[in-house]
Amino acid sequence: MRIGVVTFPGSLDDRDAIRAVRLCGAEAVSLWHADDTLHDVDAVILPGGFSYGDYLRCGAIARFAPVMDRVIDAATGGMPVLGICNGFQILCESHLLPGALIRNDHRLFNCIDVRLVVENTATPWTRDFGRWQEITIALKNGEGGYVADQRTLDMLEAEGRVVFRYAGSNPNGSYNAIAGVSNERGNVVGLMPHPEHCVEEGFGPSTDGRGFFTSVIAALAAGTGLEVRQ
Amino acid sequence: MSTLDTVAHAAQTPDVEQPWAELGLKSDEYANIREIVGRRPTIAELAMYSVMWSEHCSYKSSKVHFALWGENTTDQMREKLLVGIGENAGVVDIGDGWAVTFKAESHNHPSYVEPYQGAATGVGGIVRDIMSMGARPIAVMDSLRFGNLDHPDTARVLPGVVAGVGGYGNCLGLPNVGGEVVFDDCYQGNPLVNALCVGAMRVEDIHLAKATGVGNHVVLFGAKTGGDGIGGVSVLASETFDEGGPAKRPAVQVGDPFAEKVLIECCLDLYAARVVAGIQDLGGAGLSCATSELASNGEGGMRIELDKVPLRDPSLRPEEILMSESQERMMAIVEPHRLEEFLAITTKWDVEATVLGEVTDTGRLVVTWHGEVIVDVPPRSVAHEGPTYHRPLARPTYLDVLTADDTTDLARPGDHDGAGLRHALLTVLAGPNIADKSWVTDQYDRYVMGNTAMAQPDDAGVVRVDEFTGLGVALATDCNSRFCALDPYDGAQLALSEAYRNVAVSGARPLAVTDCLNFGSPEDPGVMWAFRESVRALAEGCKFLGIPVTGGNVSFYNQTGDVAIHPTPLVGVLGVMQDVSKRPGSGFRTEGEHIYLLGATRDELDGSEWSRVLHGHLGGRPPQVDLAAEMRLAEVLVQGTDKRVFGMAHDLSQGGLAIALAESVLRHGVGAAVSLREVTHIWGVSAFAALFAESTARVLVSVREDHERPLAQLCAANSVPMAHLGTVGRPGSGLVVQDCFEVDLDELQAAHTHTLRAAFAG
Amino acid sequence: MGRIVVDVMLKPEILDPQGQAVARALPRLGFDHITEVRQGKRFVLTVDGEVTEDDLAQARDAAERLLSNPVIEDVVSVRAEASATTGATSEASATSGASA
Amino acid sequence: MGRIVVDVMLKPEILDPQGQAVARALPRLGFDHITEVRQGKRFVLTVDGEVTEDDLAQARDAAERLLSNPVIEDVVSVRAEASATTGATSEASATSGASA
Ligand SMILES: Nc1ncnc2c1ncn2[C@@H]1O[C@H](COP(=O)(O)OP(=O)(O)O)[C@@H](O)[C@H]1O
Ligand SMILES: [Mg+2]
Repeated sequence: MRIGVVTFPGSLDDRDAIRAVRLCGAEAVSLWHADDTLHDVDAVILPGGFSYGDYLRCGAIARFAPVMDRVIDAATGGMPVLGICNGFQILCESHLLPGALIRNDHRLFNCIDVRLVVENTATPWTRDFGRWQEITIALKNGEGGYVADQRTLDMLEAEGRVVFRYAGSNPNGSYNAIAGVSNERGNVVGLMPHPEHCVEEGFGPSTDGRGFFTSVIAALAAGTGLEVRQ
Repeated sequence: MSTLDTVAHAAQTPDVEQPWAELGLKSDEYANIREIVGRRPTIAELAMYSVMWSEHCSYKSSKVHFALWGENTTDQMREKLLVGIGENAGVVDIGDGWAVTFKAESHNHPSYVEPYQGAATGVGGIVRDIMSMGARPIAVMDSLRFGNLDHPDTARVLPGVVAGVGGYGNCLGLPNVGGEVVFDDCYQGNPLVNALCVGAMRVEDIHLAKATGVGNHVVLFGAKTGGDGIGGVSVLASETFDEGGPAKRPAVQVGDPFAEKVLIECCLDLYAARVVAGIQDLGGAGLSCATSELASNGEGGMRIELDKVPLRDPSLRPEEILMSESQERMMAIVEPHRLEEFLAITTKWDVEATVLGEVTDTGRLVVTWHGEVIVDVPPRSVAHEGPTYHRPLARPTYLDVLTADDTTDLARPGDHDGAGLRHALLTVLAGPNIADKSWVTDQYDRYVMGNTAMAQPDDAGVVRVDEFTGLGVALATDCNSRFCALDPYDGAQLALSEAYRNVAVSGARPLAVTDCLNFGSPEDPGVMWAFRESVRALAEGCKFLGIPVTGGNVSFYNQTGDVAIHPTPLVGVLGVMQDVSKRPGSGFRTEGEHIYLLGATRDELDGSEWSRVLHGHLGGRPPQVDLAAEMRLAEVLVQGTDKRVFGMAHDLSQGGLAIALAESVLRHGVGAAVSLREVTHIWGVSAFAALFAESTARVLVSVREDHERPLAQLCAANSVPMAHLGTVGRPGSGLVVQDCFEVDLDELQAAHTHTLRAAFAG
Repeated sequence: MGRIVVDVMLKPEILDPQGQAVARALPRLGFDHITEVRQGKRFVLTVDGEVTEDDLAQARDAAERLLSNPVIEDVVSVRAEASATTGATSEASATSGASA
Repeated sequence: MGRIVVDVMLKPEILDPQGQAVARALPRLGFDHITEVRQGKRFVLTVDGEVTEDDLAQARDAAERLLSNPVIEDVVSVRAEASATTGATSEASATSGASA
């Protein structure tokens, strides 16, 4: 099982994502932003960080990296893709996921532990969770407010594509307290909180993040999402 | 068009008036420069000497006192010291082939002028110092001091500084694992922004700032050079016969953390490829500093073509280029046969790199501008042989008055005044210096890199260095400047004690020290005396504790008019831990565990947080320094942590036992029921003193019942006194002090969290 | 050297926390006329020589594809700067006493 | 409802990492005419009724004191918006085909 983690200039949590993949039992493969191949990976993670300094808009410049053309092709073909924080922003800028992330409503960067409700367990990234299970994951960003127009929000709600919702208070003014969403097919998932910081006892607020990585490994083993192996 | 002031021209025009005074040079310093170069200096030379001989770069007022560091460093202390004072940062051996480097630096004045950029570039600068040792930076800390919380200028400065520290550090992907936020009227107009960075590397990867190897290339890489930070030297423009008048030069530097992040990764690739023979960051004094220090530390000579420097602003004049403090730049020495490989790596990271010149053995630093020589000087004279002052020292007489005005006459709640004690607890807990700092620290990423075992609000930052063994380091920075105001010697040793204790309480063995000495004007004999006392105290204290000072920073002129800040010798202690996952953490967690107070309590309330918050008082003598007790206590803490004896451990400092208990309850929302009986009985103090005295060498610990015996044995073996306090309560319960008072969790929480949020939210 | 100015604003229906914060701060400073604030971005693009129609076309395209995100933002204007030679300063003086 | 537009840019001598990042991305997208990019802020302030001289004076003052940081930024323009009633869209259509 090969899971790729893309490094853009300014990616920060790429090494953490690689560690999480490894600890959960898959082979982690480093992908470089300038690559034009995905090196035969079975799934891709776009990690957190400040790609290109988050200048202009978060994810706006990374979206045009050569590797993103391959990621977009693969995602369209059904490969599991997970965007964490900056990765989520890149997926939105690439229009692989609907909506956008804007400055937190309190306008501050915020590093806190949040509780999330897992509302959709049909994606390859969430199948090891129970539906409505509450998990604790680290959140850290300045631009984590999820926004979309009403039609999009209605569609996401109706189609069960809100994968994670903040439990308790809304930490950043996200519309409908949305923490993460999926594409229509479910293979592409993005969220603002950081599961890769929650995989080791003693380092991070919980080990609830393991479920993301064990899920995709199980999904790949079961043959889901292998349609477009590159 | 303007005339270029070349060396040849300078030789022919010895009598030209030069603006040495405006550049901050004294007449004898200027005369000295003329003597060194054997003629009048060129404008470019004058620029170099003036910045390099400034207080900030040359340590001209402090240097004479630094002999104390060396005199107080024993061979045993040197054992773990791989690189000592004098390099960009000290390096210590932490075992298993790993080395760590750490250092603190001030960015006080720039942060007052432009809080966001000032603080941001402060972080950027110290991170480059760490990078230049060959290390990967692994964490940062920030110690911040502001004026009164309610002063409008604090509302201007603090949010900007915090956003700047966070904005830069977060974007670099360095976890922020600790620091301080202190409010005191003495910092009004002179806020302090001290940043610390720690880095890790394999021992064999240590790099030094040396230009060795005649014929090796001198390569400048990173951001383009702009006019940053040279506003102050615009006086030079008038000297350059410029017709259009000086262009505008910004006095503030603006940081680009993204560029620095890329530079970090690029440097690490360069180190891994072993293509760097010497390296230096560009910080204060920019190219003047980097070229002269590299040359001076190496073969002694260098030749630079200054016109090759890539510019952001083409109107910059050569002397301005030499002084520019543009951020995110590094200078490397590269062997000719490695250059291609070097440039391939910089290209991969899209980092601009330019060969500026070469290393020579001429003993001269020669700088040319389009083929004409504009600088020709001995580099040592610029970098290391600047002026040295023996400034007058005098113990200020007001200290006698201050010492006499102790706390004995302040009204204290009696032993049976439960309401009074309760009120004192809640008031101190809500005081700006004790109050919850999460409004600040939530703006810092503490998780990035995935190696943070402990961070705010615990006592020290703990980060893993080796993922496979769990080997890691703990770091704490401290300084209670109220104690320093009362007695600079004891105050400095109390800062050292506290940082040392904070490292030990997290389970790490203290290993090395950095400092950042923030003072008023060195021209004030009272300030200079306090400075000398502080250095002596730290040097002697470190010798006693057996941990060397590996480096640091001095910031003078932190004063408004003739009123200086309190002496603020910030101390950073680094400790090492074989398995960071064993750290106990600072909060109660497990119901039924037994709570003990380790260490001796005395009736020491002078300079305390209680005297400040309830009485607005500062006077008397600081608490007794007891370094031997700190060492014995540390032994208990380190061994106990290794044996997993403790459920939690939290040190006592400002606000004493009362605040340590409240913080331990608040940490995880788990209460405690305690009695002061043993403490008051053993130490013969009142309930009030038991709660609020700030005696040192004390910690609060909790242990499971089956660990009480091992704890008692450890304490006995190390002669550390212990007193039983009570037991940990249920989750959600509050603090019960038997026969005294009770406070439920919500009320504790409200008192603790309201202060900063009310001041800065919205 | 010619300059092209591109203005981008958040769509009216998208929350603007920065504008809101400014609006909240105004009354405290004694500014009571202003009822709402929206904060957007202004890009100044420099091209070699005079601004041509071709440059403008390229700028418009860049504005749509990179400088704005159509999900949340509108490009409200792409135009050659009035006096192209001296840049920002000239624009400041061309408008009504910005530095009152 | 009247609108006042305030434009704020970084001073020309101050490093603009954002503008730089955009400038570096442009050629990759095939935009090769643009040699430099500076990114600033554009505020749209709404006032009740028509924009008066008094409103403009207040806006100028706010621009200097709150909307810009004089250490690193310049207020390059404070002006009433051309067609005040329909806001952003009208300005867009007043200029040359922003949404090309
Ligand atoms: N207060 C201090 N205590 C110990 N060493 C100091 C102190 N101040 C400066 N130093 C040391 O003196 C040397 C020169 O300091 P500095 O100029 O700040 O270094 P850099 O050039 O890397 O900024 C460094 O090795 C630094 O660690
Ligand atoms: Mg240095």
